[in-house]
Amino acid sequence: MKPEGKKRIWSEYQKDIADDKFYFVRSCIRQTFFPGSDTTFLKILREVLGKDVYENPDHTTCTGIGYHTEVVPFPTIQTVVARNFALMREKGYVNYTPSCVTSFGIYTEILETWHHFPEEKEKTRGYLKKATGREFEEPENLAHTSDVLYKFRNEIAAKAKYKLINKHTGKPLKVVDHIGCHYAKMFPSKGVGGAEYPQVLAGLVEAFGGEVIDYPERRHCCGFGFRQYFVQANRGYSISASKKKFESMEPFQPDFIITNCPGCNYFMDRWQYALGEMEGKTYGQNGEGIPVLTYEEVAGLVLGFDPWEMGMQMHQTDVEPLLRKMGVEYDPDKKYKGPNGEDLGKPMSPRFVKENA
Amino acid sequence: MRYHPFTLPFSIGLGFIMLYIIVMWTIWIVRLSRREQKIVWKRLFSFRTISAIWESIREGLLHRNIFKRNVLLGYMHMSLAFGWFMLIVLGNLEARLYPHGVINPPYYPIFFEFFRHDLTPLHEYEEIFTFLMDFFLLMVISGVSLAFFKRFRSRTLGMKRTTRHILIDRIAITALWFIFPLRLFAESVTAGLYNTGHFFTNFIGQWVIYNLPLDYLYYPAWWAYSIALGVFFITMPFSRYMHIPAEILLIFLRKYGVKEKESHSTFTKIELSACSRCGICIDACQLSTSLNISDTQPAYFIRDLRYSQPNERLRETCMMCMRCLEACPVGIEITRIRENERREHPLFSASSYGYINGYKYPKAKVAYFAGCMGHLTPSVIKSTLALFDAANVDYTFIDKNGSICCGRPLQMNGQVEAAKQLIDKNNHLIGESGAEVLVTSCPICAREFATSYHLAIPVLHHSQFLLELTQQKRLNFNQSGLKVTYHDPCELSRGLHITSEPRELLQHAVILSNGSKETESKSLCCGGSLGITNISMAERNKIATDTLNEIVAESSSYLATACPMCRKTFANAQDKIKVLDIAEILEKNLNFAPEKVSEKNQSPIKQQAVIS
Amino acid sequence: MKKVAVIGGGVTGLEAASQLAQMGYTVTVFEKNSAAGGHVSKWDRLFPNRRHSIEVVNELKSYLNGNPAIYLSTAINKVTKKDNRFQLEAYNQVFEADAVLIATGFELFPAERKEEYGYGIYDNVITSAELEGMFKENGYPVKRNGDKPKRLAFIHCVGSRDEKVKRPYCSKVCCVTAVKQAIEVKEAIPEAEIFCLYMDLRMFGPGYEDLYKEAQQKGINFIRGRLSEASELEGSRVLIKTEDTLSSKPLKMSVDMVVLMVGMSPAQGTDELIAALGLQPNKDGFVEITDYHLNPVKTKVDGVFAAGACTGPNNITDSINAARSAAVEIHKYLNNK
Amino acid sequence: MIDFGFAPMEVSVHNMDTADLSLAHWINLHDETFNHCIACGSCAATCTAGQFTNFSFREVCHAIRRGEIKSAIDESEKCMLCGKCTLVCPRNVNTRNIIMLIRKANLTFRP
Repeated sequence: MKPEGKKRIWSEYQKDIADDKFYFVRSCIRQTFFPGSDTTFLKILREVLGKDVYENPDHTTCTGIGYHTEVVPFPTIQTVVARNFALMREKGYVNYTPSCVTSFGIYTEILETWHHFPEEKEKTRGYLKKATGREFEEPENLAHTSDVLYKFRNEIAAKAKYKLINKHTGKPLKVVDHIGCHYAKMFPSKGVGGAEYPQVLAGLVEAFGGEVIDYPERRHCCGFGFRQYFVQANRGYSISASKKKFESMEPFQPDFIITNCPGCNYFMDRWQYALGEMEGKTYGQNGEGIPVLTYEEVAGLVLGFDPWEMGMQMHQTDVEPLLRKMGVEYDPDKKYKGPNGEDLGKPMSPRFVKENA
Repeated sequence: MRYHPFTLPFSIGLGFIMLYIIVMWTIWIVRLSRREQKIVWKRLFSFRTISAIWESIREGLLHRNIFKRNVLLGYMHMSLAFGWFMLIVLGNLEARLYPHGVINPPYYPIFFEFFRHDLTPLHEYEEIFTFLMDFFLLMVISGVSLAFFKRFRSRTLGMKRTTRHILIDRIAITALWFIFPLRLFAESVTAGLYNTGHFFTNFIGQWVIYNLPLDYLYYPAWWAYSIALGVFFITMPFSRYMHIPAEILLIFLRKYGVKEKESHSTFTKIELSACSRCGICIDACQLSTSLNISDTQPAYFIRDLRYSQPNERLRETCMMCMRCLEACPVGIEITRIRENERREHPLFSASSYGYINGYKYPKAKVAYFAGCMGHLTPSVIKSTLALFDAANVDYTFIDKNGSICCGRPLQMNGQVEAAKQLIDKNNHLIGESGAEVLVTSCPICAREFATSYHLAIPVLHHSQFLLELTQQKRLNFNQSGLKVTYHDPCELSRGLHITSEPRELLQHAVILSNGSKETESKSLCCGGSLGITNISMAERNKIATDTLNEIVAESSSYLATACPMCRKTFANAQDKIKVLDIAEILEKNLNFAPEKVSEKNQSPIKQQAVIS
Repeated sequence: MKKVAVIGGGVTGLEAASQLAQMGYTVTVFEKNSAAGGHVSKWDRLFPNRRHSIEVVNELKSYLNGNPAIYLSTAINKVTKKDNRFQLEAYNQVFEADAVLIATGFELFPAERKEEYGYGIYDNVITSAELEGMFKENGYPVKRNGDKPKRLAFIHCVGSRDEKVKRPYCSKVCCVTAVKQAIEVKEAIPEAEIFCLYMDLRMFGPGYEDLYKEAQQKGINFIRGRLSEASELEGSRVLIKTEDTLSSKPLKMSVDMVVLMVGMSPAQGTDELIAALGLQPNKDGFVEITDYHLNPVKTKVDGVFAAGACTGPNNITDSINAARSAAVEIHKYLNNK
Repeated sequence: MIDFGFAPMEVSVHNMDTADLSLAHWINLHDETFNHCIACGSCAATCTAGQFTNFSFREVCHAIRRGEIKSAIDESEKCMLCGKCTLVCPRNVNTRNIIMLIRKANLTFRP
């Protein structure tokens, strides 16, 4: 690997990311599966970096999953997106910051469509007016929440309590960065570092002292294709895709996986369990799984946030091996305790993927 | 004196070989199948026996077939076989002229010159006998000299290549070559001492008496002669010379109708032993003449099969063109044996072709079958059908929508179980089509249909059918005056013995001119052979061009052939001469008689083909 | 004595200059690099007979004996036409000529533009031109760590027949070059396993198809399919993925070295050079010729001719032919003036 | 093991790193024309067996080059050995010989 080559490519794919006044938009599935990540994002931006982040309770889904499964027609999704844009302008914000990669892809696609086919935008204007009476303007800046953390990676690193370094060996942790397909594969120029060698998470990992490993299937989909996962008969395709990735990364012995996409995070986390139960196969070290973290969780850990407060016990693939490697101070007993110390109940353990080995 | 110890080596050898022959003949005859034994007994006292005796003399002693090939080579074989035979016969007669009477020990006539010198003949013909004995000895010696000469200059005897022999053959042949010079020497020494010889032995004896110490050589010479005979007899059963007794049995059995079956049999064992490895098959083989592959011919293949197992290369490196079969002076069914040997190595299972089950041929009266190769030469099909149309034949092109292979290629390669599936299917489908006659322009198919199928209808090559139509005046041709060389396809000429029909047919339209004697049953293979897989296309092309160079007369405008594969092979190999099928040439020169055309116009119903 | 200016000192420029000088014109060759010979001088051996390219270059250079004269390291910035006379500007100098031959040749496709192939990023992804350099230097290819590669893949059509990188045309020479190089690698490293990933094998010239068959005989494997992406494995091996289109199935394999058969791109600066004359590039970016059949060296502007790879991908034979053709056309033009 | 009602699929990719090319090498050793194929498909187009079934000599050879030995050997049995392909092959690939070699491989190479 020639680092200078990668840097040259990265230099060609840098994008404008706003530095304050973010209009935050949630991901449908992540706030359910990893709600702590959204909270962590807000906490980092507001409390650590002192930024203004506005979250509007009236905003809705982008309907991306419905759109990609051909349930929602294109005029409909354009109108829904236009409504969300309108809500932002109504609150006086111009920097649209979705936390979902599929949404980010949808917004990018629709903005590009409007750019090339202004008549679509005009039609949408009419639909929105008719449906809600609202007017909308395009955001001035569209950045995914991982873009925002990427932008502030050095500020975060400067305040870090921990580094992505193995406490026992002193070597950088080996990290697999997985970028959601819809982040840059459709519009490479809209992603930090482009589509082939994305920098958005690699930049974070390197800023935090870790080492990104480049494994053959790094560009491969996590397996969550909507049409694959949502139809049970097709789920074999879904898990095959994940398996292909795990098999490809396994020889590199990654310490954890970082993703910037809610679906990827969920699938790479849960499918390790499913593959373990189906085939008895685990991909991490010592029979463990490979922990799969969101970028906010990684940033939060680095900043010294409490893992359980960030909801990291919600991962099906246990994160404790990573916490120990990083030397994070945490209380194992609080793992399944609520904020007020109440018992949340411990989930059943997987039979094959070892926990807390 | 009627005994001397030097006769022992000979006597032991003779005893051994006689016993061996009796035992082997008995074993072979006993092991023939019950049916074969039955026909042998039935036909034993018939003209066939006389015919077999004559053939034994003709081929076993006089070697007529070899004479036909090359006079000098024929003489060489004849002088050895017939000369020796005469020495034995005359020696026996001569010995009986002397006082010891009619009953002699077996060695006595052989070494008679040794025993004779102190005897007085009882007969006035002594002079003639001694002359004859010298004469035939001279004949044999001349044969031995030729055989020796042949080792170095085989071309003089019409053989480009001779067989490379194995050790046991070398020992036997050396013994054989020594027998007669030693006999000559022993008899000459005796003649020198006792003047018992005639023009030859006396002459040499006189020379010897002045140059060599005869007294010392007298006994050693007779010992050496006897030992040479003994060695020859002992080695005979294990060497090529087993062919002498085996060939005699073979000739008789063949006359009685015993032949090769679909797998190796006792008869095969006799045939294998009857091969003298004379090597005539090597020159007959185009793999040798064109490609320098000179170690897989029957002489070697049969040898290996007799002693053990021929290897894969030996088994497979043969075009199955049957030229060796045609050339073999012993008439061994070489190609059949090779095919049977290939059958021992099945590579395809008996369930390979399930996919043809749903296929059907259309209803037909005269069924025309182009075959696989025919489909590669559409112009042949077109011309053939145009001729059928012109003759108002009510035909159906039954494999217009695709042939099922006739099975011959598989069969030639020993894949008999696989071939059977195709044969059964085709057999059934042709029967189902209701055809009254099956015409094909492919000799490969024709041979397979005629020999491996059990069709209740006549199978004709298109040359036969077209000739018949011409003879019935249903086809007329203009004589173009063009000169054409006709090439006999292997499967048609040697396989089906169809050589005159194509010629007769062609002569209606062109003038035939052949540039070679290698024609009809001796015709050269085009090299396209389906019987071989392990030669390259470049090698096939070499065979094709060599064949064309040999057979095409300079004046010829076209090469005519009667096989789509030959046609394609020749055409692919060169650009010099245009290659056409008989049907194509005929169609070019078709003459529509005016009355014929009007008849056709009047009656739209086509006439039914009448085929005897 | 009429003057002809030849812009470009590669095979086309040198050959045309030599022919024109023999016809009695005063010829000046302008070469922007410090040595004449163009791309060919960087090559080790040439298809189809694997002649050393230095022979060709030296022969062409030997013509430079005063007339034609050559200015090295002299890039012409602008050409203008005034009353049938041309003025060529280079730095601070101005040259005059009665006719101009554009022979600016081509540039190799910048392989890093196919990002997914990892050129410039992975250790052992190189271009065909770099492989020639290795042949020149060592006689065999070397990995970045100095070892000989044991398994190589040649990727055809890199920057050719690819609308994604705006090179929709065929560069003509890469197929046969790949086959030639594959044979050379096999001869240098007999145990090497070599794969050529091709779209079509365009073996149009004399002896090219023979070279292809020779490669097949030497056991070089041909896989029909375009490289989709390359990834680096441990040990700086490269995993390549393609579709094996002959069996309609994806195919992957790891190799020690990937050689990208970079195509011919229009030379940078030629557009600007000819713009002042009112000439435009054709749709592929090469100098536009007015008559591709009957006069393949003539441009829209009288007195301006173009030959060789500046008009589109060419092999050496094509370039030499075009150069001679240009010499004849220039002669006709100058005599009829 | 839990049955979730779905499972990872068989990988449908030619992996040239693990492909068993022993048969390809063996055939090439016995008949170098095996390598001369340019995948034009003349053989399959003219094939007598190919009229009735999807047998393709080109595909059989290709499968061998990709290490799919078993399917290639199984498929080769559909050949009728008629020899049309040998006559049409523009690269003079000795097709029948290769079929015979594959059939022989059935006895020794079959995994």
